[in-house]
Formats: sequence, C-alpha cells, structure tokens
Amino acid sequence: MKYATTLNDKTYIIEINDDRHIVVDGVEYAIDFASLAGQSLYSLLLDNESYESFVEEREEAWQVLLRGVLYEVRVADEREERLRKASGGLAVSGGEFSLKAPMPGLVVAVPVAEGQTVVKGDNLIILESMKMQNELKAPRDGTVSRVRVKAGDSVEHNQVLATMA
Amino acid sequence: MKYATTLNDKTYIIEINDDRHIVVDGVEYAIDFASLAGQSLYSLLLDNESYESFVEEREEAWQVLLRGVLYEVRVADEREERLRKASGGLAVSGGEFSLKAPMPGLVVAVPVAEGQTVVKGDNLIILESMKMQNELKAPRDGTVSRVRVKAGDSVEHNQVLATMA
Amino acid sequence: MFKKVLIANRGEIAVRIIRACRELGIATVAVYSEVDRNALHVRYADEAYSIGPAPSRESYLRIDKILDVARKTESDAIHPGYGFLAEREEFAAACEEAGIAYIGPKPSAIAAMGDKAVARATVTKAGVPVVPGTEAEGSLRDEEIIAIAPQIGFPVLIKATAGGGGKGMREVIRPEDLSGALAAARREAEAAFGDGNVYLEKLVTGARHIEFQILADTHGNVIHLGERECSLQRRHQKVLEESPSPFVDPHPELRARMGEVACKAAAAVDYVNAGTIEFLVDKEQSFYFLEMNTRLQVEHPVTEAVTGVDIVKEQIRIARGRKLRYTQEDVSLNGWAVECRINAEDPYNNFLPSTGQIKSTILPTGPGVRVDTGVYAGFEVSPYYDSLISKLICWGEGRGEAILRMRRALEEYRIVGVKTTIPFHQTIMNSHRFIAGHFDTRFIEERFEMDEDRELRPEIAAILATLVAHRESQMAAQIVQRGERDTSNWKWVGRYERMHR
Amino acid sequence: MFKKVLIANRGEIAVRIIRACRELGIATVAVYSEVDRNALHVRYADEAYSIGPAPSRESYLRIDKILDVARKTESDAIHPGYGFLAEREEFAAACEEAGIAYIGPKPSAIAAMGDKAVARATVTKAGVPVVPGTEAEGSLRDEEIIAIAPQIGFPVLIKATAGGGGKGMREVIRPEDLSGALAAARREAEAAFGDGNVYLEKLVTGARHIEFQILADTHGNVIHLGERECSLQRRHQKVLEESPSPFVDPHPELRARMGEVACKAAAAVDYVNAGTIEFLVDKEQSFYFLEMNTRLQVEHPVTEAVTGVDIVKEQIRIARGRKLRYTQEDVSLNGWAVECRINAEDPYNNFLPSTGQIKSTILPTGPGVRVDTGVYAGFEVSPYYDSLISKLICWGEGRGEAILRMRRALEEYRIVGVKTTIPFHQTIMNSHRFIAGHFDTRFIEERFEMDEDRELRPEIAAILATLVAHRESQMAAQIVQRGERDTSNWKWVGRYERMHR
Repeated sequence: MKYATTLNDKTYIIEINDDRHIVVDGVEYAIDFASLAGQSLYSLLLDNESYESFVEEREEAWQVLLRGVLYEVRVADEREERLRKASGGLAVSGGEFSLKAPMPGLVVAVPVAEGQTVVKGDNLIILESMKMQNELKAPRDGTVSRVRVKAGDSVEHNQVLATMA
Repeated sequence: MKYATTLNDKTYIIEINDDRHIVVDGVEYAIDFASLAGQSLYSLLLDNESYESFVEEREEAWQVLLRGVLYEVRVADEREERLRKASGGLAVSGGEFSLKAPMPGLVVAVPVAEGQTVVKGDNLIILESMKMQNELKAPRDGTVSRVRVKAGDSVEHNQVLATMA
Repeated sequence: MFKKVLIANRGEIAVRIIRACRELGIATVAVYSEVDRNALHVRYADEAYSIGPAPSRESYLRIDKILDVARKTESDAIHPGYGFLAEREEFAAACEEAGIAYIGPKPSAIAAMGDKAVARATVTKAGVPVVPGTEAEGSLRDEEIIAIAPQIGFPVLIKATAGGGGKGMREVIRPEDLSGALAAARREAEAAFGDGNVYLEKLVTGARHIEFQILADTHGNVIHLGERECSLQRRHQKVLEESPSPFVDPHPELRARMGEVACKAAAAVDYVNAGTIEFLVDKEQSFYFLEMNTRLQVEHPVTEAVTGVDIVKEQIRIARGRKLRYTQEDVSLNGWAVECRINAEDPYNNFLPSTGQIKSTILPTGPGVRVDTGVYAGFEVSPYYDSLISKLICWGEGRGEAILRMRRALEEYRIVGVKTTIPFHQTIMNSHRFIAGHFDTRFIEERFEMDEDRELRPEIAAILATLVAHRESQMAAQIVQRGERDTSNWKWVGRYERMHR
Repeated sequence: MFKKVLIANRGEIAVRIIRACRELGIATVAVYSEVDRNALHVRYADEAYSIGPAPSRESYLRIDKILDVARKTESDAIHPGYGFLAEREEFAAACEEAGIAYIGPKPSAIAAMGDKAVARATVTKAGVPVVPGTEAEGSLRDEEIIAIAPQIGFPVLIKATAGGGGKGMREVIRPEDLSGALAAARREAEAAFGDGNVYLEKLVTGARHIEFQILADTHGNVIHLGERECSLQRRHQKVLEESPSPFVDPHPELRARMGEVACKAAAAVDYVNAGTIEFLVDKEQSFYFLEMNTRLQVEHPVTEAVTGVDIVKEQIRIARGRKLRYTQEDVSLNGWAVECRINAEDPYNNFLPSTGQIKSTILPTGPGVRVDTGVYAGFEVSPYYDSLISKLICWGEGRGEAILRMRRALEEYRIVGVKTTIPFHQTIMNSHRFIAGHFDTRFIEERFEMDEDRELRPEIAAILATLVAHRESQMAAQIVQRGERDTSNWKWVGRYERMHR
C-alpha cells in the first residue's frame, strides 16, 4: 500500500508492504510497530530506534504527539492523492461553520445575536468548564446565522452551539 | 436472595434484596458496592465505612484479600445450604488427586515413579519458574497412580503433572 | 493526637491529606459529590459520605452538610485543603462553634487576610511594603474604579476581592478597555466565589512572583521554610513552581530579609498554622507584599522536597496545639525541586479543558520523583471541578539535575484518555530562557511558544501517522470481513476479547 | 561523558539505569528477548535490539550478541545491572577487549571476589575477619565436603561458588541430611549459574546480615555510603532492606569500624566503581566478611534515599574516569529508608510464582515514596525471569515514620492480574518484632506467620464474598437472558464493551 503523507508542506511517499518494513521516499527501514494501550498510544522501533507516540485522528488530520511536540499530519492513499490532484486541490472553504462545544460545560454568556456580523476572533459563546471561563471565538469573519443555546444552558461535548454563514 | 456464608467455622446469614442494603444476621446495613478494575477489585461502602478488597473464586471458595489479610470464605445460597445439610455435610475426601502445575514452567526433576507410595509432604515434582525451584508436594498419603511429565518438559499453567490414588 | 479527621475536599489534595493522617495513625472521613463515588479519596479514606450532586455549590461548598457529617462521625478536626472552603472565614468559625478543630488559621486571620483592604492596612502598619492599589477603598462601583485608575497609572490589574488562583483577574493596558474588563472579571469572580467584588492594583512589570511558606504554632512561634518561585503563570494561574527561587538563591541576605518580613506579616494577624506570603519582586530586589494565602498551597511539595518537612503533618500537629518541631535555624534548603502542574487541558488548542475517562496511565517513578494525583485508569475526569489532575515534583542535587530529571519524568508520564499539559511543560523544560532562569510573570504569555527550542522529527511523525492510518484501514477491512461470516454471539465475544486484550 | 550506553539487562533495573543515563544526557541502547518487546526498558530506551528467544541463556546471557549490538550501535559503555552478566569476569573482560567501558569493576576484581576462596584469602590478608568454611579449599566433591563438615560443626550452610541471591543455598542442621541437600544445591546452582560447584560455611546463629555500600574511583579514592540492614530473608533471598540498620544506628563507632573494614576489603582487590561488602554480625557486635557483590545491588535505593547520592549516576561518572564527587566526610545519613521487594508470588500459597498479564495497577505516591518497577497495566509477567516486579521504597524522618509510610503505601498499592507479596510485607510492617527492630536472618522462616499481629475483619470479608458471589450470579443470569434475544453481532460487541468499561 502506498501513501502520500504531508506535514508542514512536505510530502513523503510511504510504502507499507508487510509488517516488518516500510519504504519512505525510496529508502527502506525495518520496523516493529505495536499498539500499547488499546488506543492512541503506539510504540515504533524504526531501524531499532525506539519511539513512543500518541496518534489520533482529528478532523481529517492525524495529530502525532512525539517527545512532547505535536505534529499535524495528513495521510492520503495513492488513489485519494490522485483524485485530490485531479480536482486541483481545491480546499472547501467558506460555507457554513458550526461552533461545537469542545467539552461539556455551562453556557455563561452569549455575546452575539442571530444576524449579527462578526470578525475573526470575536467571542461567540462563553462556556464554563472545570471552573474556567472559556471564550469560544469566531474562526473567520461572517454572520451569525443561528444561536442554539442561551446563558445557563448545560451543553454536551460536541453539541452545536451556534452556526455562522 | 439469602446466603449462608462461612468463614473460620462461623456462618453468617446474609440477605441481599436490593442494591443499597444488606442484612447480616438480622442487622441491616446501607451499602454502596462497586467493581473497580473490571475484575477482582471491589470498593464497598458499608454504613459509610470504606473498604477495598480483592475477591476471587478459587476451588469452591472465595479468597478475600482485605487490608493485607487473606480470608477464605464459602458462600452458599439458601437452597444449596439446605441440600448440603440434608446430605449430612459429607465432604468428598479420598478419591483421586491430580497435581496441576500452579504456573507455567520447566520440570527439573520427578523424584517419584508410578506405583510408588508417598506420604504427605513428599516431593512429587520439582518445577522451575521465574528462576526458582518450586517443590510440588503430596497433599496427603497415597500412591502415585500416574506420572505425566518427565524432567525437561515445559508445562502450561494447570496442566496435570501427576495423579495420586 | 486527633482520632479522626474529616477532609472537606476532593482530588489530589484530599488524597495528600489522607496520607498524612494515615501516617499519623488518624482515621479519615471523606466527603464526596455524586460523580466522585469512585474517586481515590473515597477509596483511600476510612469512611466516606455523599454530600450532594456534582456542582460544588451543592456539595463541596455546603458547610451545613459537611458539618453534619463531621458531627455524625465524631470527627475531631476538619482539613479544608485548598480551594472550595479553604479560605472562608465562616467555615472556620462554624467548625469552631461546632467544637471541631479547624486545621488552619483562626477565622479572624482568614478574615483579615481575605479582605485585601484590611490585609494591606495591617501589614503596612507592621512595616511591610505593598503594591499601590485600591483594595484599601473597599467595594467600589465600576465608575469609581474607572475614575481612580489614572491615579494608579496604567497598566493596571483587576483582581477579585474574594480571589485566588487567577479567577476574576484581568490585565488592562489601555484605559478604554477598563470597562469591559471589569464586567468580565466580576462575572468570573461571581461564578468562582459567589462574590463579584473587584479592585485595582498597579501592574509591576518585569516582576517575579515569589512566595514564602510559613508555619506558626499556637505558642507564638513563627518560622519560614524558604521561598518558592512562582513566576511562571498563564492567565494568572501558576503552572510551574520551584524551590529555591533562581532569583533569590544567589542572595541569602535577600532570602533572610524577605523571610523575616513574611513572618512579620503573618504575626501581624496572629497567624496560626501553615500559610504563604506572596511577594512581587522587581529586578532591583525590591519586594512588595501581594497577599497571604491562609491555607495549604498546591505547590507545597517543592518546599517539602528541599526542607524534608511534611507540611501537612505539621499542620495537623499545630492544630492539635503542639509546638513547632523546628526552629528557624533547623531549616535549611537541601538541593532543588521543581513542580509541574499537569492539567486536563489541551495546550495545542488554547488550553481548553479536556474531560473524559482516563483509559490508561503510566506514572514516572525512580529517584527524586514524586507524583501527587487523584486520578487513575478508569477514573472519569468530569467538567465540574478544576482541571488539575496531577502534580509532578522532581528533586535534584541542584537546579540542573532537577530540570533534567523533570524532562525525563515528563517524557515517561503517559496519560491516555484526556489531553494534558505535559507537552506544555516539556516545552518549558527545553526553553533556553527557563533553563537560564531568565523569566518573569509575563514569560509564558509574551515570550513563549509551544514547541519552541525543541528538536523536531517530522519524518518520524509522518511515518507514525501513516502506520496508524494503515493499521486502522486494515482493521476496518478485517472487521467487515468477519462480520460477513456466520459466528454465534458467544464466539464473537471471545474473539472480541482476544482482539482487545 | 559517554555518548551512548548499552544496558545489558531488563526489568526495573534496566529502567533505573536508562533514567540515570537520560538525566546525564546520554543516549541508551536496550537489548531484549522476544517476550520483552513491549517491556518498559524497550519503550524508554533510545534504541532497542532483539537478542533472541525468552530463555536467558539464549538472550540476556549471550555475551556475543550483546557485544555485537554494542559495536553496531557504537556504544561507549555497557551497564550490566544486577543478575544475568553482572558478575561475570569474562563479560567485563570481553567489554574491555572490545574497547567498550564496562560500568563496574575490573575483571580481576570480579574474579577475585567471585571466587569465594580467593576472596576469603585476600580479605583475610588485609585483616578482615571471615566466617569459618571451605571456600578456601576450591571445588570439593560431595564425599570431601561430607568429610570436612564435622570439623566446621553443624549447623552448616551450603553455598554456590558462583552464587548470589540465595540460589543453590541450603541450610543443613543434621549430618544425615547433608548428602541430599548437596544434590539439591548443586542442581539449583547448575540451573541458575551454569556452575554446580558448592562449598560449606559455618551457620552463624542469631546473626544479622548487614552490608556496606562502597564507591571507589579510578584515582584510588574509596568511600562508603553507610550500611543496609538485610536480615529479613526468605530462602536466603532478601525480602526487605533498610538503611540505616536499627542494630548499627545506635553505635556510630561500630558503623565507622565496619565502614573502614569494608573500604579496606574493597581496596584489597583494587576495586573500582560501586560495590557492596556483606557482613554477618552477631549479637556481640562481632562481624565477619561474607562476600562482596561486585555490582549494583537491588536494594541500592535505600542508600540513595538517606544519602541523597544517585548511585547509578555515580557509577557512570566513575567508569568515565571522573573523581568521586564526595569525600567520606561529605556523606551523612539523613532520616531512614525501607525497601520492600514486591514479587509476583503468592504469599498464601508457599510463595509460588504467579505469572500473567497485569490488568490494572495503582502506584502509591506522595511524599517520601519511590517505586522502581518494570511493569505496567497490559504487561505480561512471564515465567522466564525472576519474580521481582517492583520495589517500594519509603523514606521518613525516622524509622517510625518510614514504617508508617510504608504501611500506607502498601495498602494503596494495587496490582490486579498476578498475586504479589504485598500482603506479606503488610504483615511484616505490622509485626511487633519488626517494629521493635528485633530480628535476625532466621526471623521470617522461624518466627513469622502470615497475618500475625493483624486486625481481623471476618464479618467484612464475609460480606464482600457474598456481594461478589451475588453479583456474579446476577450477571450470569443476565447474560443467559440476553443470549436468548436476537441481537446482531454488532450490537453485541457494543453491549459487551459497555459492560466491561
């Protein structure tokens, strides 16, 4: 299986054909790869160098936490990569944005109203969790199309709080 | 549900009718009982006293490890207990004894032969595990009816090594 | 000695206090909210009582319920820990009225130091220098504060009167931002303390936050256990502490002077038990009294590590009326200790709190390493309480060894299930400025970037991501294949178990 | 300093050494057998190499394979840990030949101390008293040993020439048991060391086993770090150690005298690096040289806890040719430390080894507690290596505090999945004789009963067993019910997961 893996604008072509070897940009390495805690924690011996890392998928990208540094990595298999290139690599931007609760909590304030225009960085919702006031901000300029919560509401993790057009 | 629970020759009549209460020899206690590690480790709040204990079944009895002390407890439900009493409480002794490997290991010596008479405490098998020589002894007087392993054999946990008549 | 102590707290500090009691042969009573049934403090205590639903106001802040439990269990004493009821005059007073020893200062001392205006006035009278500000004015309305601000001079700091721990605090650089910041600070203070009162203070720039641990007994003896460097803060929350302070350590005469002033400040309010005097120190070694924390601090272990004194046991002995077992001359600082506060927050996503079940964990251990934590694999980190889930303390013969040990301990520490600030601390431990000891209270917010000064291994990260992506697609394919075959439920479970072993 | 160190060991001691290297900024190379792929030392090292199948002889004892890895990785030095190749002259020599520093003494010192006869002769010449015995006679046949025994006088002790750790040791009270005991001892010695040679020694009764930790550099400096009390043994295996010794501590002049003799014994073989001189001490304070362990000891952490010296780092510095950083005058014992060896053995079933997967674990932490372990939840304890899975070390201001702290730490420590000796240590910590410091090397075997001196709670045990039995019968009933319903595989897995969360 061949993958095109991208990190900081650099793409590595990585080939995995069996459990014990990997080819990275044409160079072969011996590997011994193990899942350690049933989820997200992995041990890799790469040509006998020992690495341990948290690897988790988050919104289309892989978050790799390695020796205290976080890397955001995109992995596409060959077919996907060809399709992406054919489509001209158009990113789907604009469109609707849904603000989801990043954790369970209590809405303490909603400083915006439906129809209001906001600029990037404006507070949309103030959510209290773990005794902290967390300001959830607009990721870009736009208009608040819908506000789904009010002050005093308890919300679940990933619940949609507001949408922006 | 009513149980007759025996420990050190004392029997407690224990009634469990709901999740929050228990009646021991006619005295009711409030309980909050929780399994902690998915197996063998439990937390009990008994009239708000907090206890944590390893509880495991082993050969018909429950081994309770509580604050560094091991108790061996037999639990029978009412019906079983009535049957046991009706049968006169006859313990099944004598009969065949099978010596099982208490852990995986390597047989280093078999100091007995089939047909040999042994007395309680005689070594039947010497099994090496974790770099220790473990002497597995006859639990009573008798005759070795069958020896199923020889020096040099690797054995699995619970594998039958020898039988005594 | 006391026969039984009730711990009016939860989390790592409740566990810490239970440990001290157990080592003194004292029985312990835990109280817990509904979501904390399986918390470590409930498991470790001799008795445990549910005191209400998850929100603190309905459980850990309910003085009436806690005193009911204390009376019912015939507890001799109550330890408040930190946070919750730890600096509430009325709680200490209610314990006193109920005939139960409060392991802390007298209500009058809590009151005197809790009201920042009274505190400033009292210590000023005792000759202790203070930072210019408005606490002395009592509760002011927003208009009044806005009017006074120019006299103090910008930048200013808004602080909650009832405050502590950075809650309700806001820095204001420009006069036009003052009004909005006041509203935000009052809202946060109200939520955190049930008291929205705030005051202004001059913002001392380039300042270090250095505090002295003091111990005072009921026989009039007051000593200090040296200083702690607490300048590394984020949103006015301490994130990392050390003892001694790299700023103070080269100047023993400064330590002696500050220690003496700290004892004087404590004596000024007839302080008894353990407490902390916080100072702001500028580059010229001028120091200003900030406030006194009339309780055990989160960061007390660094002092324990360098002095060998078990501060919680000493608190209990003092509350029992014993004389201090140490004189000032007995106290010396041996080696160096650093504490990292491990919070359930995502340092790569604006430190948003992270809740959920801890799936597995590996603690760093070995020489010179101490971990104080209230969580374990299987425990659910809930959104109701603060995000501190663990404290990692490393001792070394010198600051260098302590930092190197902290680096290796942070790298060993595994917490699976929630995001933590471990990578944040790893970046600090690799920061050249931190290693050189060059930092002030603004360092984290102004001159610190995640993953700065780090050795980068992008290729390894790319390989890891690819291997995991590959593995998951393989597993998904297998599961579909398996699902197609005819298998009874029983076999399925067995197979599932093997898969997940 | 070295750039890279290979650790020729596994388990907790490999982890301990990796930690020291990491704190010194030295890269580490782990070697591992096939069953140890996921062991902690493999996870923590910078590089890791498989060196063969599980049995030690095919992996951890393979000098050729280990040196191959050392050469391939360009390691500057090798640390042998304890056990395995730690006291093999030929290993130290092979390292020297390969131009790789051996972190330990010279081959000649290992040889001199490893051959008990030479050791006795050498230290006797240096004026060190020894226990009467036959080691000086070289390899004797059974008949010869049986002939000499009456001259030494019963009771006698059979010991393995290559020995250590109680392997191949047998006590013989009656002359008629000698022949059988010799056979058993030779068999065990052969299995453990590949060398069936044994010798006899007079059994000193009522004796204490007290050892001195020494450090010697390549510049001729030799110091000791005080003594360790190791009298608590089972089958001649140490189970618990402390520093200082409750027997020696009241007599500083005895400590000085023994320490001086220990340094002299080390100097007699031109000893370099860390080592231990073991003494038997009788009630009259007479002491006899027993043997020298020419390596790091399992129990080194108690010395680290009271002296503040990181012995493993010191070993590495010495191997690098550095001068000792301490003089004898710099060393003082601060407080008291106790170590409990936690073995995967069932103390209620004749200490039979217990293997299997660690399902979950909670480590005791907090002030004064250190855990050195190589296992974690998910790790499989295999039957191939020794049963030591963890060491729990507690420090206190005095012996009383150390013991009380150990009690609470043992009660906190949870290891689910294998049986451990934790309850055994809990019984010791509650034993009146142990607390009073009244014990000798025979205490565990002759005057100790499991669960002696313990507070018993039979009713609570009865309730717990009944609740678990009830719970299991309820669950079994539910599973049968569920099985009857029609549920797709997918639903089943989901439900199973929820049940086992």
